[in-house]
Amino acid sequence: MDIPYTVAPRQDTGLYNAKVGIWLFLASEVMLFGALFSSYILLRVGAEPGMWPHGLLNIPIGTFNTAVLITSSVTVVLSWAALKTHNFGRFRAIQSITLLCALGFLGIKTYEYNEKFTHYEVWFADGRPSVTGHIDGAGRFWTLNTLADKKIESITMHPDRFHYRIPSGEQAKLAKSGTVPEHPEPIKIATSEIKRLSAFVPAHSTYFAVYFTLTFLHALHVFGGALVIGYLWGPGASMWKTDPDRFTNRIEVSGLFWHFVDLVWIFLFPVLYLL
Amino acid sequence: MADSHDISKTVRKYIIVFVALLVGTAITVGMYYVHLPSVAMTVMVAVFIASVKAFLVAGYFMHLIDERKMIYGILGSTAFFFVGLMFLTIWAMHDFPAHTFLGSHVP
Amino acid sequence: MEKLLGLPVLASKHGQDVDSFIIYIHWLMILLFVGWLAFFCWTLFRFRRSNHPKADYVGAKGATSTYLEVVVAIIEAVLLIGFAIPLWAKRVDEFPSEKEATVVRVVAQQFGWNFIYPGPDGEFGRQEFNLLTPSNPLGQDKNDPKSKDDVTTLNDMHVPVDKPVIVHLTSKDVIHSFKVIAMRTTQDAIPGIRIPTWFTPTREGRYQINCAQLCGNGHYNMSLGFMTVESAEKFDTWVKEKSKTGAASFE
Amino acid sequence: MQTTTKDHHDVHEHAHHEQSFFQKYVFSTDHKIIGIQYGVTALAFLFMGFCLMLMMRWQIAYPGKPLPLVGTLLEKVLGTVAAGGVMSPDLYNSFGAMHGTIMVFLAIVPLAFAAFGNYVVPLMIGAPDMAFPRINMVSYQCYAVGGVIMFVSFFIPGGAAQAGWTSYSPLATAIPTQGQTFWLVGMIFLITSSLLGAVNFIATIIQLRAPGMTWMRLPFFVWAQFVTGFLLLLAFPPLEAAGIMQLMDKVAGTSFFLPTGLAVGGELANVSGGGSPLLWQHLFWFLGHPEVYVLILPGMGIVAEVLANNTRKPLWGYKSLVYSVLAIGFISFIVWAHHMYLTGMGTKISTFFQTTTMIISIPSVIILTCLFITLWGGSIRFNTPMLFALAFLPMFGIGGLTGLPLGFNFSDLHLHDTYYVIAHFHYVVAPGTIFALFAGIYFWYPKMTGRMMNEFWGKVHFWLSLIFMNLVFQPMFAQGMAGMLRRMVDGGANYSQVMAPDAIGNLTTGIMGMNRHISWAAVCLGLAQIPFIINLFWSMRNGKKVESDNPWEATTLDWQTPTPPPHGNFAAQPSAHRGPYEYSAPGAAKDFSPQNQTA
Ligand code: HEA
Ligand code: HEA
Ligand code: CUA
Ligand SMILES: [Cu+2]
Repeated sequence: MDIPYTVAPRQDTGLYNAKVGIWLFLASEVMLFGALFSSYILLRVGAEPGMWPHGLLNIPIGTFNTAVLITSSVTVVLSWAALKTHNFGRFRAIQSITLLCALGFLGIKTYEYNEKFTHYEVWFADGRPSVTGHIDGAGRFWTLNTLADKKIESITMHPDRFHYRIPSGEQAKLAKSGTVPEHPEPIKIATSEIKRLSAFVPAHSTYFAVYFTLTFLHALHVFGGALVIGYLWGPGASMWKTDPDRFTNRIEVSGLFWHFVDLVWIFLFPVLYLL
Repeated sequence: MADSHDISKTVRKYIIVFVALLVGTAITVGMYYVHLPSVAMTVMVAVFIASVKAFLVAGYFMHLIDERKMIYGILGSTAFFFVGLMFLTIWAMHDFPAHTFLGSHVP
Repeated sequence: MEKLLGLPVLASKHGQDVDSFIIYIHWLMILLFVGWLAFFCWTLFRFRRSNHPKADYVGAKGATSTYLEVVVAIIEAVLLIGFAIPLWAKRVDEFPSEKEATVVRVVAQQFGWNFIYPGPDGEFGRQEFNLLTPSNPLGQDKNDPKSKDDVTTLNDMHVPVDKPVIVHLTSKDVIHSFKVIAMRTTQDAIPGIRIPTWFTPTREGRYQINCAQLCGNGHYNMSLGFMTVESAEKFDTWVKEKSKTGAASFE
Repeated sequence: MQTTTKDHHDVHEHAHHEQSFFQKYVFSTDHKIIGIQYGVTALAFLFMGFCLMLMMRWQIAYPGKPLPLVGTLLEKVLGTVAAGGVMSPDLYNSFGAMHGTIMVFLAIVPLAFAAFGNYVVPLMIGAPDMAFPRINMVSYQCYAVGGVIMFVSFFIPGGAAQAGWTSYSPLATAIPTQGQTFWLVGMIFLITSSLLGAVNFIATIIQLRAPGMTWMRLPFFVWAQFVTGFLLLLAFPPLEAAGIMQLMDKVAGTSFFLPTGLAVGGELANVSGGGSPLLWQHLFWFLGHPEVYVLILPGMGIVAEVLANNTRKPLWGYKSLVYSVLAIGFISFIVWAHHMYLTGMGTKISTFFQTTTMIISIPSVIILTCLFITLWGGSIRFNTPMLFALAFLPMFGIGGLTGLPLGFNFSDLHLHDTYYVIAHFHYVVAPGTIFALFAGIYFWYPKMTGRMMNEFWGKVHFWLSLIFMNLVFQPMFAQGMAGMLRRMVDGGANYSQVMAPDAIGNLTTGIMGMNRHISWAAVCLGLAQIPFIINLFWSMRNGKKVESDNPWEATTLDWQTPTPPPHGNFAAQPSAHRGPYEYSAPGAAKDFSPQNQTA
């Protein structure tokens, strides 16, 4: 006996096997990202008032990346539609855009990550307000230990215009009023004054912990999805000749996964970048 | 479904959804720059728009609009458990014995 | 029944409720278990193959089992609504007023118990864990005048008898759990959050404080903490004595 | 490549290739082989979990004394943590955590859900295989990798995880060794395995039911597996999320579960803070509670099958059973915080969780009641599988009933984290689930091998197991009631009257003495498994050959196949014409009417 309903839908459920499978898998994914989301909400609500970092991510780039992902989502569904009209060439063409978008998304994400790794915050031993900005000559991931290891006695910091303590509305007002210079004077900080030094890495704060964990997990999903779509676009496409219906189903199923990944981003973007 | 006329119609639908998604993104980002009066409102609008976008993706790209009962059942129970997880956890973290102090700054 | 269950010595007021409640539930359990077991054995005996070679397709008739299930549900509901919920509410909502109680702050750490008493002024000094250093293990704000007479001890807790004790419980490092068996009290000590619990000791003597939550390789050994329940006079002298030495060490 | 085709009853069978040993037994996609792979691996882990526990029990009974027989070996292999052959607290904590982890995630779940599920479910529903055979194989491989990681972690510097199977933060991250990292990575593999398995089972049951196999004609075991699949599918991901976060805390220095102002070892920890230790507990128990039903539901399913078969009558209240198991599935997602009653709970939230906990005990009562009443009017055969299945009932009864005092916040106050809890859940998982699994092994063994296991030694195994199980776990109730705490390296000696004679309420010498009795009973319990192990291997070659494909004269489809079932399972697509338990139907010629029998 062969396994039934691999291609044609079963009468009473109206579904073929892989479709049931992928939706079940997506249900578990909902719980995975849902748990992380819940954790985010909880940690955020429980944070000390005013201390939750915001406005530290690059919004134009994030917006662009959102558009890239949305585009890939529509191309996936269009490529499936192309197969439905038995137009294999069109499928290949459209799906290659999807793949480019996936690569683009990952590339941009890498760039964004890298930007964060050299952006620093300094907390002072005497308890005065911390400062964020860039440090002259600093590489990635420096901490107080790095300074000690390198025997650096003081650092020069180019502070950001506003610290994230200041609410974004306030920042806008201050910016308009012109009292705060666009590029504040660099400040020199002795290593002995520093209580803690951290780049915008996961260890920086629960905010960045959440940001990196969620976006990295999402990026892994993008990567996985791209692998599957790439396989079906390249070597896996030979199935179109032997079993076109099954191949179309595969495209549909991989597309469902891809849309889900897109859907997660639709929530991640405003929550992490804008709120 | 395989009917090519139908398909060209759905393709048009996909394009419309695509544009709607881009517009939604633009609104969300725009909202960030105009600064709504209160944080709560910002959150609400942002989550609302995200939900609409999610509905569009799930409904049209993922064909949930005309999917089978079985799938609705699976997703419905998932939604139930997800809400349970989130709601109950948050509730539990806000209901402690009287005179409990949260945070490391204690008077 | 207490004997049968082997409940340990009791030395607190609300503990009586705990014990009775445990006993009620065990009555229910024993009743159910013995009833079912008797039925079970009888059925096995009666319907063994040699005695009953041809099975009956329909089996048991009637709705007895439904009634039984309903009865179980009702008893559980009574235990829940009549006892468990109000009793717990009393534990966590109706604290005795701090004026009429002995208030102690307890800070657990690997592997011991720190106690802070407000001292003669009856008020605690400010505490903040970010101030914690090896020489200030409890993060007390030494500039706060109220901390001057605060009494701190390690593993040595004293409380007067027949007066409510309120314990504000937290931890410096990992999760511990403050348990005094004879007081029928248990409460986790969780870092980053301070939770109160209370009991009224009714019997003088020395009680060992158990750490009831796995807290590392010294968990079993976190047993040096003792609680001494003594007369009010003795307790007052103890606090005064301690407060003097405590204040001295602040200079 | 040579192909062979077999012809059975003129039906063209699926052509399959001659396979190498590796293809056939290691990289197999056949659900039966995968089921057996799971079964063998899980039994090995069951044995390992048992060995860990025996060493712990020695330490509890004779604190500080070198382990007999294995002490020197341990010292050689593990180094200073077992210096002088004595178990150090670190080692005890490792063994405790790993006993829990191995038993739950590597032994019982793979055996009950994956092994029996894989072997039996497709047969029962009349399917040729699982819906996604290749995913099935990957699922097993993930399980194996997870198991290897867990196993290897014993031998890294510092040893395996030490924070209990519950891995509460901040302890889990505060312990400086890397055991916890291994645990977390291992768990991620095990979770992946379970998720893939769950997707596969659910899809199989939804899609591959034979014609006529309507939902209400499914054997109860299949229902139990179906619900279990959903529990795994939806409860595991939050633990995966939590595991990822704890892993970040451990390796990337984040503070998901670390609050501000944390000071380990007297110095402020160098972390950002801002996290919440309770969040871990919520996410863990969100899985943790459904997980305990994952441990029990397949067992209940097996017991139901065996009972119906050996009473020779239908299950009583099939519909109630099905609805109850569905209800358990649903409600089990909203009771988790009853494991956290003493973390500090306000009235409202405590009321909610106490209420749901009491509600969920009702369907369990209904299930047990139905199974009991099934016996009434039967013609009961007392063979080995039946004995184990029968013993399951009161044993689960004890375990379940003792869940009630734990389920109320006010009584849990006294019982939390004592041996009462240990006794409660071991009664459900050890003489409960393990007995059900033994029943299953004795029951389906002839289907898998074509030979019966020895009845006499089976009965010896049963009686000895029953007696010693109770001797092990019954005294623990008394110990717990007296206030003896779990996870104590010295078995509570520090809180005994010996250590502090003047302290009121400390453990008496009587209570302490039980430690030794329990430990020796556990040794005997282990010895009682020898007849089983020998029987298992011996019967493979020497057992009595079955005379037909259906030696128990059962009705479900798993018995209507050739023995052992070939690749593809059925010679022709079977279809179901009746309910699953048509035993002793009035007017039928025999006392059983198989589901696929037409008239
Ligand atoms: C298979 C596993 C399993 C099962 C089925 C259950 C079932 C139940 N459990 Fe248990 N439980 C565990 C495994 C399980 N548990 C584990 C592993 C832990 C500890 C985890 C840890 O901390 O490490 C635990 C801990 C635990 C706690 C936390 C205790 C503490 O830490 O302080 C609580 C509290 O509510 C609880 C309650 C219950 C309840 C109310 C049920 C109910 O579902 C039970 C319902 C059943 C019945 C009510 C029985 C009905 C039977 C009859 C009426 C007939 C009886 C008569 C005869 C048979 C003759 N359990
Ligand atoms: C499914 C789960 C499961 C099972 C089956 C068991 C089985 C047993 N457990 Fe365990 N246990 C746990 C889950 C389980 N346990 C958990 C979760 C904890 C808490 C851990 C923590 O604190 O974090 C715990 C803790 C725990 C403790 C408390 C430790 C402490 O708190 O310090 C003790 C103490 O006695 C104990 C004892 C036993 C005993 C005697 C058995 C016996 O019943 C064992 C019976 C098994 C056998 C007799 C093996 C038979 C072997 C075979 C049949 C092999 C055949 C092999 C081949 C053919 C290859 N367990
Ligand atoms: Cu402290 Cu256990
Ligand atoms: Cu539970």
